[in-house]
Amino acid sequence: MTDLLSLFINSVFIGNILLSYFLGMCSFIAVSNNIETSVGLGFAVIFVLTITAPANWAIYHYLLAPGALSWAGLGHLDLSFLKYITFIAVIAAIVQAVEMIIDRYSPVLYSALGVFLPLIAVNCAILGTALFMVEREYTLMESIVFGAGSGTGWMLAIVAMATIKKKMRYADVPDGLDGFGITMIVGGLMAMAFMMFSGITL
Amino acid sequence: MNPLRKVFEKTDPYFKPPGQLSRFKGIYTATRTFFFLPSKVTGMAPHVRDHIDLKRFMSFVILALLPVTLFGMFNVGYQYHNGAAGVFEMFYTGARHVLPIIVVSYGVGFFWEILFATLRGHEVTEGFLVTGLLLPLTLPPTIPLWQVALGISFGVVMGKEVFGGTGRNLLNPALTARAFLFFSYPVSMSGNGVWRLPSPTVDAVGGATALSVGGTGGRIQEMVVDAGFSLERLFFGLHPGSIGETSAFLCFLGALFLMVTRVASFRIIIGGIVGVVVTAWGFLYLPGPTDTWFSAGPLFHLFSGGFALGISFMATDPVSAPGTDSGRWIYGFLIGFFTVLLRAVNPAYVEGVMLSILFMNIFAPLIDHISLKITAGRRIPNV
Amino acid sequence: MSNGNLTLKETFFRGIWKENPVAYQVLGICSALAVTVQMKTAIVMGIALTLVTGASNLIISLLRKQIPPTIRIIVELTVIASLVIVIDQVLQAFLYDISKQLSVFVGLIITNCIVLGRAEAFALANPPLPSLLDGLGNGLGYSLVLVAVAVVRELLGSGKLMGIAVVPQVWLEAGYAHMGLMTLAPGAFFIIGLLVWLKNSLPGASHEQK
Amino acid sequence: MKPLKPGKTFQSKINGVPQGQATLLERPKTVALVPGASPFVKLKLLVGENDTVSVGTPLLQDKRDPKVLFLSPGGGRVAAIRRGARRVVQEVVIDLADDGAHEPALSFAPISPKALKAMSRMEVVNVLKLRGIWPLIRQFPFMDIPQESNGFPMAVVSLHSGERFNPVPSLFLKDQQAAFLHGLTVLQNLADRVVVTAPRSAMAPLKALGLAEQVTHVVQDAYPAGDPGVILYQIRKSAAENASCTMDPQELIAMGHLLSTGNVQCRRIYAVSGTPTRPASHYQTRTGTPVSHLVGPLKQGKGIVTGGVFTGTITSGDAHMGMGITTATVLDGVDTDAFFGFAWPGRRLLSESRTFLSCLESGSLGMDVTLHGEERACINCGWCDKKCPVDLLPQFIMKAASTGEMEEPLALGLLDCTGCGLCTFVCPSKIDLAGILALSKQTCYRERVMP
Repeated sequence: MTDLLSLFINSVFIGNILLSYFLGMCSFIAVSNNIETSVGLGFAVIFVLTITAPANWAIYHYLLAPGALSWAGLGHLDLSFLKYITFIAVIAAIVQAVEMIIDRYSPVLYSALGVFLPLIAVNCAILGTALFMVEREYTLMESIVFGAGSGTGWMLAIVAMATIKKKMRYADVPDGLDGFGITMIVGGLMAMAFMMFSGITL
Repeated sequence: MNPLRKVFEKTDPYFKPPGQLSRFKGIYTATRTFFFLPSKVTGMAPHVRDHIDLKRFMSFVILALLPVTLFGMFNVGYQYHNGAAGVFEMFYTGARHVLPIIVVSYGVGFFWEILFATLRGHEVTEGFLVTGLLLPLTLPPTIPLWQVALGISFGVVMGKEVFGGTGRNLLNPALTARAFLFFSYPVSMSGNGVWRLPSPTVDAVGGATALSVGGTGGRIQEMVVDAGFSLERLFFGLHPGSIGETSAFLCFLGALFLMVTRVASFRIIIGGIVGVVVTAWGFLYLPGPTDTWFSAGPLFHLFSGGFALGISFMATDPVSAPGTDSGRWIYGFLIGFFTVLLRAVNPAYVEGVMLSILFMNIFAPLIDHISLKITAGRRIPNV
Repeated sequence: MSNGNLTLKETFFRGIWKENPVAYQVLGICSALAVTVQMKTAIVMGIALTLVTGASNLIISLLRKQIPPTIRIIVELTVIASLVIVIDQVLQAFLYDISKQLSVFVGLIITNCIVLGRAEAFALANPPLPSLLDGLGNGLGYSLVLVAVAVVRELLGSGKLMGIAVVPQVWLEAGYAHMGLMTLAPGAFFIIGLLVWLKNSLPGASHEQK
Repeated sequence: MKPLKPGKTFQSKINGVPQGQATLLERPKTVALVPGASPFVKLKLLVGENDTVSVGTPLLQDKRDPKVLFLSPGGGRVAAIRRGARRVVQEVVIDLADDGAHEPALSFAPISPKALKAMSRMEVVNVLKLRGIWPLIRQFPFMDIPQESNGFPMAVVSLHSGERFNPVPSLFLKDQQAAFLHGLTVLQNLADRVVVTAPRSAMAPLKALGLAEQVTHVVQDAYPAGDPGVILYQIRKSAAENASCTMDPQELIAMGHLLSTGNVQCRRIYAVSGTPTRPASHYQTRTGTPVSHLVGPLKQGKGIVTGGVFTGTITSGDAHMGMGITTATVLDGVDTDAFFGFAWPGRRLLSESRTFLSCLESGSLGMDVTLHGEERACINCGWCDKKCPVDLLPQFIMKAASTGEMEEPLALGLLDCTGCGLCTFVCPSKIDLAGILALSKQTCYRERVMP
C-alpha cells in the first residue's frame, strides 16, 4: 500500500511526466491559455491514462512480451518489438470507444470531456506512460496507479501553467521571448520548484 | 539651494532626449529620484495621494533586514573564532567575508537591472534593493563570489527581467537565484563544511546545522540539544547556518516590524507559523521515526533552519504571493506545511523552506484564481 | 505554407533554419528535451528522427494518391510506427548502450508532431523528391536544435563534449564547478527558452506568431 | 432609522475642514451652466453667444432625449460658450444683468404635494425633464442621466458623503425643510423605495430641524461611508436594485422648491476648504458661481479642486462651479522634489500606511495635490482592496481590464465601483486604479448601452 502511495506521489511530483520527462508538451503549450479548458483536458488525460495504462499492460503481458504467448502454446515468440504500433492502436481505439460510450450514456460528461478526447490520442504523455510502464516492469496495480499519477501530475502542471499565464497578462515579456520562449522559461521555473520533492522517502 | 540639486540640474539636459546621454536616462533618473523624490502634480482624480511610495515601501524591508544582516556578519565571525575573541574582532572578521558577497550581489544585480532598464526603456525599480540583500542572507558564508554573481544574474534575469521587472515577475527573484545555486552547485550550498568559514582554530566538521542532526537512534530533541543546538541557541542565533537565517529572534522581530507597518501581510506570516506548528505537532503524534526531524515538534521546527528568514522576508514578497486575503492564509499555511514535510520525509533537502516558498509561488496564481472565483460568486451580480 | 515556387534547395534548407520546427512551428519539443543531457544521445536521436521524417515523407508521398482521405491519419501513423520499429531494432542491435539511454524516447517519435505534421502538411500534397528533402530538412533542423541544447547542457552541466572532458583541470582546481542544474530537467527548459529568444532576436529569422 | 455596518473608510485626520455657519457672498458678475463630467451625455446648444436669457431658459438639450433640458442658472447675456476636447460644451457663461433686483426669470406652474401624488410617474418624469431637473438624477451603475422613464427600484439620497470637505447637511437644510420634503415626495413617486442617509454627527442638528425622521439609515462619519454607491452596495438585496438612482441633497431641495413655487432656486451652500485665502468655511451664493468668487484670490503654488479631493477635478479660478458640485478645495501644489523623500521619518505626512511617524500623531495633517512618488508596476500589495468600500479587488480588475477583456472585470464587480478614489490614494505604486476602473466602466457602457 505504501509502495503504491509512494509510486503515486513519485509520478505526480518527482517524475512529473511533463516537467521532468517533457511529455505532453504540445497540448500543454496549446491549451494552457484557458483555465477552464486546461482543467477539462487535465481530467480527460487522467481518465484516459487510468484506462489505457492497465489495458496496455494486459496487451503487453498477454500478447507481446517475450514468452507471453505461452498460454497459446507460442512461448518462443517475442513480439515486444510490436509494442509501439500496438500501443498506439490500443490508445486510439480506447479513446474512440470511450468517446462513444460517454456520448451514449453521459451527455454531461461528454460535453465536458468530449472535445478533448481526440486531442489526447496523439498526446505523447499517453504513449510515454505506456512505454515507461513496460520499461519499468510495473505490475497491473502499479500500472493503474502510475497511469493515474502521471495524469494527475500532468493536470497539475497544465492548470498551474494556465493560471500563471493568466497572471502573466500583466507581465511585459521582451519581444523575441514572448509566446513559446517564455512558456519554456516558466516551465523551467516550475520544474525547478517541483524538484523539491525529489529524494522524498515515504 | 541644495548643491546636489545644482549638479542634477546642470546634468539634466544631457540625459533628456535629444541629449547625448539620453540612452542612459534610466540610470540618471534612478540616481536623481533616489536623492530627490519627484512630486508630480496629479492630473486625474483623486487629487490627493498617500505619501507612501515604493521607495519607502522597499526601504522598510531593508530596515527590517538590517539587524538580521548585521547579526549575520557578527555570527559568521563568532563561528570562525568559536566565540573566543572580542566582539569587534568577531564582527570585523564576519563583515570581511560577508560584505564582499553583498557587494557582488548588489553590483552584478544592478548591472543587469540597469542593462534591461536601458534596453527596454523602463525604470530602474526599487524591488532590486531587497533582492540584492536577501540573496546573500540565504547563502552560506563560504560561497565562492563567482557563484554569487551567477546566482544573482540568474535571479534577476530569469526570475524577473524576462517578465518585465519588479511587479510582473512570478517567483521571488532572490529565491530563484538561491534555488538556481542550490541545484547547480550543491557542494557549495549544502553539506556540513559550508556553514562555517575554514578556521585554523575550529574543526570544520563541527559546522553542521541543526537540521543535519538525526538518524542515529534516540530522541531527536535530545540529539539536537546534545549537538549544541538548544532552543535558546536556535532562537537567538549563535550557531552555524546561512548568513542571515540563524537568528529566528531577529527575523521574527523584522517580521513584526513589517506587520505593524503593514508592509508585509500578517496573514502570510501567521499562516506560515500556524502551518509549521500544526504540521509539526501532527507529525509528533503520527507513527514515525523518533530520531529524525519527523518528530522534532513545533518549536524546533520554528526556530531552526531558514524558516524564520523565509516566512518573514521571502514569503511576504507581495508580488509572488497571492493577492487575495484568503489566498494569503492558505499560501502561508502551505509554506509551513511543506517546510515541515520536507524536513520530515525528504532527507535530500532538509532545508526545504526556500523550495517550499518557490513551490507555492508557482501555485499562488491558482490559489488566487480559486479564491477570486469564490469571492465573485458571493457578490450580488452587477453585470 | 505554399511550396509553389520553392526550389528543391529552399525546400531542404528552410526546415533547418528559417522555419525550424522546434523554434518556429512549436512542434516536437516533447522528446527534444529529455535526451539532451549528453550530445551523444542527442545526435543519435537527431539522426533517428531525420531518417524517420525523411522516409515517412517519402513513403507517404509515394502513396498519396492511394490513401483515402478518411483514414489517412491511421495510414500515416502505421507508416511512421513501422519506421520507428525498424529504427529501434537497428539501434538495439548496433548501439545498445545508447538505445538504453534513449529509453522510451525513440518510441515516442511516433507521436512527435514534426513527423506527422510534415506528412500532413507537405508529403500528402507533393511529389516524392521534394517530400524527401522536406522531411530530411526538417529532421536536420530538429537535430540542430537538439544538438545545440545538448552542447550547452553537457558543456555547462558536466564539463564534457561527446563524453570527453573539455574543461581544463586548472579551472576546476581554481574553484570552477559544473552547473548541476543543466543536467536536470529545468536546465533544458531554460536553454530552449533562451535559444528561442536568441533565434527570434537574430535578423532573418521569422518571428513566431503570438 | 438603521445604522449601517461600518465599512472600509479613509481614517486620517485632515486640515482645512470647513467650519461654522454659511456666510452670504455678494452677487457674482457671471454665472455659468456647467453640465458636468458625465462622459455619456451628448449635448446640443440651444442658444448662441450674446443671446439674452432668463433664469430658467433652456440652454442645452440632451441629443439622446430632446425633452431633457438644462436650464439657465442666471438671467442676462450669454457671454461665452466654452468648449473642451472634441468641442464638447463645458460651460455656458452668462453675464448677470446688472440690476440684481430685476434679473429676468421664468416662472413655472407650481405643483402642490397633493397634485403631485395624483400625477402618473410618466407625467412627473416629463415635468422634471422640461424643468431641467432630470439631468441631476443619476442612475447606477454608470451615473448616467436615466434613459428610461421606468420607475427606479430605489432612490438614494445621501445628505453627506462623509468627505470632510463637503457642506454640512444642517446648513443647507435650514429653512428649506418644506422644499426638502416636497423633493422627497417627488422621488417617492419615481422610486419604489427612497433611502435617506446621514452621518451620525449630523443627526442632532437634523433633529433640531425636525428632519431626523426622514433619515432611514445612519452611516459612519468617514469617507466614503456616505457615498450613494457605497450605501446601495450595503443595503441592496437583489441584482434588480442595481438600477437605482441617486440625487444630490441640495438639488433635491431645488427640485422641491421649483415644483412647489414654480421658481428656479438659484442659491446653493458651498463648502470652501483646504488652505484658501479666506477662512475655510461655508458660503452661500448663486449656482454656477465663478470658482474665484468662491475661494477668493489664489496664491502661487496652489491648486483648486472642485467636487471633492477624491473625486473632483482640478479647475482654474475663472471656471465656474458645476451642476451638483458644492465643494471647492484649495490645496498646495508644490512641484518641487523632496530631498531623500523616502527616508524622512514623516511626522507631518498624510498616509494611511503606518510607515510614517504621523501614524502616531493625534493632530490633523495637510493634503496636497502631488503624487509623492513615481509610477511603478503593481506589486500586488493589496492595500487597494483594504480600502475599497464596496469590497472590490481593484488590482485584479485593473490587471484583467488591461488586456481589454470585459467579462472578468464585470464578474469581479467592476460596475459596483463608486469611483471613490481610495484605491488610487493608497497605492504605493502610484497607479491610477480608480481612473482605470472608470475607463473600463465607460468601455462597458459603450459596449452595452450604445452598441
